[in-house]
Amino acid sequence: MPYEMIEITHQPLDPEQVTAQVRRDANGAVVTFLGATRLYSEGKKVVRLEYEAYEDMARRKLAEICQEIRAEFGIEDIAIAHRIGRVDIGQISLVVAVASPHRKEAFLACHQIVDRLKETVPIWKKEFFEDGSRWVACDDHYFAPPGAAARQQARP
Amino acid sequence: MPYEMIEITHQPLDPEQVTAQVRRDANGAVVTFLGATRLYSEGKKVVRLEYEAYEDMARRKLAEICQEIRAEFGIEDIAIAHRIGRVDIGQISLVVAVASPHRKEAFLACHQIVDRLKETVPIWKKEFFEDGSRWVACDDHYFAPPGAAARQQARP
Amino acid sequence: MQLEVRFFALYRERAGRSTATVGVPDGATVADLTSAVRRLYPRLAPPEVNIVVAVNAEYADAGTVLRPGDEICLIPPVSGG
Amino acid sequence: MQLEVRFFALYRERAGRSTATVGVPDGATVADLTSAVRRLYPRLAPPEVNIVVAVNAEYADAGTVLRPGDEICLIPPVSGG
Repeated sequence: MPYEMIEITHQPLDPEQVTAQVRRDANGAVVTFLGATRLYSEGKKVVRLEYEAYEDMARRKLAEICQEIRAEFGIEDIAIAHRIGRVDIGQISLVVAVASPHRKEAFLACHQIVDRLKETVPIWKKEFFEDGSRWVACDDHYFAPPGAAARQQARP
Repeated sequence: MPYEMIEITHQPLDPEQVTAQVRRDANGAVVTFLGATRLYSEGKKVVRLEYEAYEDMARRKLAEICQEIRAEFGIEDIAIAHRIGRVDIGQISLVVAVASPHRKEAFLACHQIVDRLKETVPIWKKEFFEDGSRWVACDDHYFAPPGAAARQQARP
Repeated sequence: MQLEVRFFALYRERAGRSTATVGVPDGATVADLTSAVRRLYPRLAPPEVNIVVAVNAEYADAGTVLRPGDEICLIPPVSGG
Repeated sequence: MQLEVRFFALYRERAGRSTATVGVPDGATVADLTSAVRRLYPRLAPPEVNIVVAVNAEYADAGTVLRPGDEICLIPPVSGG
């Protein structure tokens, strides 16, 4: 029986507990990814992050990713925990643990889960700097509201 | 300053403690590999493992691997712990933790460290079955002692 | 028909609210809805930005026909992890 | 000269011991040493198996010249992890 855990929570994450979910005697390899809040983002000092999720859909998209990954890599056991709300510097926002009889599949599958999560799962990260904030991936120029865009386009 | 931990020990490994070594505010991504004793090896039920190391050389080869990986992937923080002696089923024999500002390098570097460790580091694993034992990688046919080899070659 | 629309993250801040009730003709599509939302909240996104919409917790394309009671969410570019 | 040789894992079991003192001519190479060890312990490995040797904790090729006091270890195929 494949094991799957998908958790979206306001609580601090416990990587050991997430990893423990996928450890079974048949699994020789466990690969765990921890995503943590970095002190610098594109050269600017970050003071904290805030994550927001469309939780129902995020769980659904994560379950889809798990299903795809199982089919592609022949692995079974996956545990994913994403923290939302305020996350301070150095704290963990994401834990993905994948276990497999052999290591290659565990590495590739874990990497792919994180990549796909960042592409399709409706969770948003806001970086707070000492002098402002921004929603990551909402590039400022592209996403500037109409008035601001018009002002930028008017530049020589 | 890059951080490096290389540990070869008879004690049970604590993955959380190994991973904690590489977590720093500049590192957004930490990838941890756990190698555990599997219940089955090529279809045979394993009851336990025993690891043996040429410890001085193993530490030296692991330090070389760390140096190569740093140069190739531009990552800094690596922690490696290998358990030796008796390791029961489901217990952890290897922990490799790599941290990096970005995830891609952390995944590739951790995978490469494990691959290279298995190729060049003088550590040996013996599998114990209900009815015998074998040194892994010392393929029976190839490595049969001279008398046995002669008998095998004599087969039609 | 009146549809309840949820805003997340950047869109929530730009709209100044988490939900809004938006009136569209019966048989309206996702494209019709985003046009109506843009008229109500012109600061939401510049015209060249495609506003992604989820209907009943699945990404929906512009031609998807909406029905009363659908759970409709506006999804800015995601950045989980 | 007399050289102290260490056996690990499969070789330790095949030799029935962890270390042995092996006599070789002065100026002997790694290849000379492995030949001498094979004569002492014929069950160590079949002739077609290349016995890998580490000298002073580094892999050494067959032509490496040995000196008294070198730390010499016979390294069966590794299987850590």
